[in-house]
Amino acid sequence: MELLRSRIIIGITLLSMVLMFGSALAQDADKRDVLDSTAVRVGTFKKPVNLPIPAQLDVVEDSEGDAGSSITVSWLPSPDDGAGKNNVIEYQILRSESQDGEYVIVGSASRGMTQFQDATTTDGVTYFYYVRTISKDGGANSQISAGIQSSPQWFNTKDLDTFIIGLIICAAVIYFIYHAQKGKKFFLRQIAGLEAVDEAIGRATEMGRSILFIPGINDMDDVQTVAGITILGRVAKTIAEYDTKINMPVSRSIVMTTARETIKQAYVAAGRPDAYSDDMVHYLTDEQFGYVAAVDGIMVREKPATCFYLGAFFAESLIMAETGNSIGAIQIAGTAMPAQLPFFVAACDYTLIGEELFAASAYLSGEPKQLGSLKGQDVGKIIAMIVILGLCGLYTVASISDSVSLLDFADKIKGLFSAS
Amino acid sequence: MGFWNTMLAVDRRWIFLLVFLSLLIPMFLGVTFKLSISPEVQTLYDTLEQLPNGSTVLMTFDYDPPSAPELQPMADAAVKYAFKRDFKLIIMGLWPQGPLQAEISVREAMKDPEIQARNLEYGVDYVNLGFQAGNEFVIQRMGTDFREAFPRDIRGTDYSEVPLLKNTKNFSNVDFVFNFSAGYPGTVEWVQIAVDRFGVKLGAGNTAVQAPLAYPYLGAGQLVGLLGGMRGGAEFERLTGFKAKATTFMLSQTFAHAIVIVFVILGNIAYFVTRKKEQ
Amino acid sequence: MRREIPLIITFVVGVAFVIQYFIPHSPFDRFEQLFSDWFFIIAACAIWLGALNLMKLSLIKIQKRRKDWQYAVVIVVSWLTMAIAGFAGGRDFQTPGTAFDWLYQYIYTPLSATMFAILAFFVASASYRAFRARNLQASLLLVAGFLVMMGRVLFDDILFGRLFENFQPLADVSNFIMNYPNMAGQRAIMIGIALGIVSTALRIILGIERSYLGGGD
Amino acid sequence: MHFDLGVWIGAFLTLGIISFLYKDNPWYKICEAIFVGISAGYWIASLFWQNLVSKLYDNLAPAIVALFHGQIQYNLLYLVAGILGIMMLLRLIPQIGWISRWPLALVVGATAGLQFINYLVSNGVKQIYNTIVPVFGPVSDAGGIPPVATTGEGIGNVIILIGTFTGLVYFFFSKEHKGLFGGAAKVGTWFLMITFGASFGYTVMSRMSLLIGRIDFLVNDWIRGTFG
Repeated sequence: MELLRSRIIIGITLLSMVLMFGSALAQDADKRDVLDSTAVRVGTFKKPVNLPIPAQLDVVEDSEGDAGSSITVSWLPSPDDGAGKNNVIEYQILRSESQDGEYVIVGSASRGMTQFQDATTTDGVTYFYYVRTISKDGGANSQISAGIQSSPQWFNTKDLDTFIIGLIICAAVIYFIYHAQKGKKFFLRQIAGLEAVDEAIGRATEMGRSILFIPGINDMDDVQTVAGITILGRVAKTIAEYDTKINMPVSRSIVMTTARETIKQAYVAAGRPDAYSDDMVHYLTDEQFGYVAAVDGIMVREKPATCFYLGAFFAESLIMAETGNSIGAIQIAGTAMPAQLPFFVAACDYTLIGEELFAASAYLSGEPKQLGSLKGQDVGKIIAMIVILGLCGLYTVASISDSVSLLDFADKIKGLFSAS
Repeated sequence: MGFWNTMLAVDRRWIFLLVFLSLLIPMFLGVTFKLSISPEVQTLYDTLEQLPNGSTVLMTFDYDPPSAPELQPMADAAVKYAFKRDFKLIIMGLWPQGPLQAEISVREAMKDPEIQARNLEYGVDYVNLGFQAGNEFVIQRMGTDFREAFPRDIRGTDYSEVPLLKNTKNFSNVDFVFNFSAGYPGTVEWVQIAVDRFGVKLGAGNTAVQAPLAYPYLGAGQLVGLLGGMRGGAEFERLTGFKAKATTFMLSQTFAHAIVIVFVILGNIAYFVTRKKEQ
Repeated sequence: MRREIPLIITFVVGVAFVIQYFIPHSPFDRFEQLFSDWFFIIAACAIWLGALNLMKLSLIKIQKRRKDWQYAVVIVVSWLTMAIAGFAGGRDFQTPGTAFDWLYQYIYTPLSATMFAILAFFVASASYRAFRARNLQASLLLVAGFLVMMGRVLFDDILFGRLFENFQPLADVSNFIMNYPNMAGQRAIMIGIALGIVSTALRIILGIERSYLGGGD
Repeated sequence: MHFDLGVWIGAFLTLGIISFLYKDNPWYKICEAIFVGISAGYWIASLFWQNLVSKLYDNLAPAIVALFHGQIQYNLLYLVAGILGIMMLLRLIPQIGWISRWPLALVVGATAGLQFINYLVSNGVKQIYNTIVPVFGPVSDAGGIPPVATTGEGIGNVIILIGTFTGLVYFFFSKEHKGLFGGAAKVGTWFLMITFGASFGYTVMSRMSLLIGRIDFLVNDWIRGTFG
């Protein structure tokens, strides 16, 4: 079975590489199409005296994969770009709605650039463009493009690669959820912070002190807050069983109502609905530092035995964790804010680092479906690791052997990860 | 070994007190030291030096009071420098409180006797356009016409009524842009629009946290120079000769860091000494 | 029904918001903006739930003369003052010179700036405790933190400034740690977070994770 | 002596908050209560004017007027937001409080969808992209990738590669950390510890800056400003 599973993982990885590579080639083919048929090619004027040699229009086309209202103008740089006394200062892009109408400047690009996106067009209107190459002595015009219209597209082809990567990870997660549901057991390693949850609640119960639960300071429009609340659901169940006190000050009203529902449900599930009270969760203020000032006050006055910080945190992380430390509470933290992790690691007893926060609710639930999804996440990691290792190796080989074709190949695959 | 045992469980309030003193005391000290100048500060200063007297300079204040300790000193020095060089100074902000910070810098500069003697006049020698909402789109609009983005200055005067702005239509009439930035919108947006699209010459002062994001632009020449955090401010103060808050603040920083470092060392010694004793 | 309809809403909306990223065509291109507006409107209604809760608890505290009830009076009075100044100010409630602005400038701002600033003390006390060579991992934390701190301030200039021009070995070491090993750790954390969020979001959209909705009644 | 009420209030509040570091006391409790009240009042007023008025009323009112003239405008969609907001408030009536789950479901669903894609792109795909560099050797600049400039950079690139790789190994959930795999995971934790130490050390300076700002206020604006 183990063998079969690893084969599936390798299979998914290989399939993803093939798909991504295929999409890169497909996109390339698309570009060639544009060049040959729909795009407009134009020539140049002769060089006037003392003026720079004008840039040559390359392609003028509707911008790819957007909501319309945009046309991309690109040109071949003037030979005077970057050197000489006629050195180019900038390129100006001019536009008109009729071929021999009045042309107005719609934007400019500094020297060395070869593309401009005019994002001020109206869909369905025909425009004509030319590029003026500016040096200190004046400007020289390219020829005028043929008429072109902008229009919105139904699929963002630029992000096809992201789409495919997302699809693969989703497929892997759903695959393992499905199998877990069918009764398949997966091995899961221990996470220290989660092993300690029950012990921490038990300690508060013994000491007759309360538990402080902080779900971060973001609203429900952050997955971290949702993760914090789902962990609260599991923690509250144990709290209800032990009949421990819980105090949960929050800084967002929607989080307040959500947390109340969650705790209430846990008390109902534990068979003690009477012990629940709405006052367990109370609102203070939306202000980050006003909130933490009040939480600090609660900590030194109530002296909770255990503090949970699970959600999205900013600078207030360390203010709370240090105050909690000074009153001798056991502190369990978890966040996906990379900037705050160091402070939690320094001041708390246990810290769930990034991904572990999201895994925590699945761990604590013990439901096979939830645990299966963690296995799916690991497939994502395998893909990331293979891609990083493989491509770094490829580049290194290419750079040592100085092989241009190998480099092109590596660039092409790397390009798949250049999501906009 | 009583000392080390005490040290291991030292009341943190002693640390608090020493940190407070280490930040406070340098504000009353006049210690000088030779500060080495980073290349990115030097190039910024050199570029300013090369501007002819009377050039038009746009300063954009994209920060708020919490970032003032890091950015205000460099803004102060820049405004003073601009006034001494007779630059025509246009002030604006993409953060609501930025232009108010600029007013502080201007007031500070006016205390300088040499600048006082110049009898600088608002509207003629300098103007504050105030804040405009819209983030990077403000810069975009300014590319066509400043007046479109700022119909009135901070005092409510029409753009066209301000003498200094008579001949200033857009970026092409500005010789240099100096950006003080604490985040978004800030240096990144100025580079991407004002530099890349409209070709302005841009120098920037950033908070220490922001500066790493701006370094790549330095390498690519999109930024002529960069002042990073208090240290950049102190270096700039040294070059312009207006030694003031950044230099003092930098000394406070060093003292405070030294206190933290000393405590960490003592804590480790205490840890090892007491552990050895236990064994 | 009370749980099914919300789960259907979550599923449909969740899928639509993933897809909108790939469809530039209207109306999908407006989804993100529209949601952000909607969310702000919902939050602006919901905040009354919180505010009423704060007032209720404070008033009960005052009425029952619980411990520290005097401070509850301060909360109620300052809340009413600020809220009334804000509502009375009309649309331009924030313009300089209004009562609301004065309260903001002279009370709100120093309070939040100072609360933010006491972090300086906590950074010092936390590093004192955490930067200790208890084991290999803690030692790495200590050494990295120590070296980066050394390179950030004037130690280079004070130690070497009089001897050499522009010689900053401590700053160089600090920058190397920031740019390479630190970067490596950050990347691993960030990629992990991306996968964690993708999988959690998927569990939410599929309705596997539903405890935030509360009970079945 | 020059008396400025605003500065004196600022000093009173600043010192009150700092006094908490010594121990909890009535001065701090007053400052805390003022802070909670003032900021909660600030938010309720701002959200009212900036969200309910500027976002809801300003978008919806013209659309409703237009509706009476027989036009259907896109902004009519804001009506749904208004209804969802009211549903949220129905929580105040316990019997029908459950209806607030609808707006909640919408918020959580949209958040899940948006963050799914945003994190996948900016945290996932982009970070992978940035990690892919040649580890060493001279590179012709043909492909547009930056060549390895110095030995330091080359060593650095190897470090980034190893660190990112082993860091990911550490985050593996479904494989026990033992043997070669466990060794890699251990190296991963070393990198995480260096990261935490370095970011911590890096941040000390900006936190000190904030306190310098407050001390500067006390010394220069308050004491020097008042007593000359």
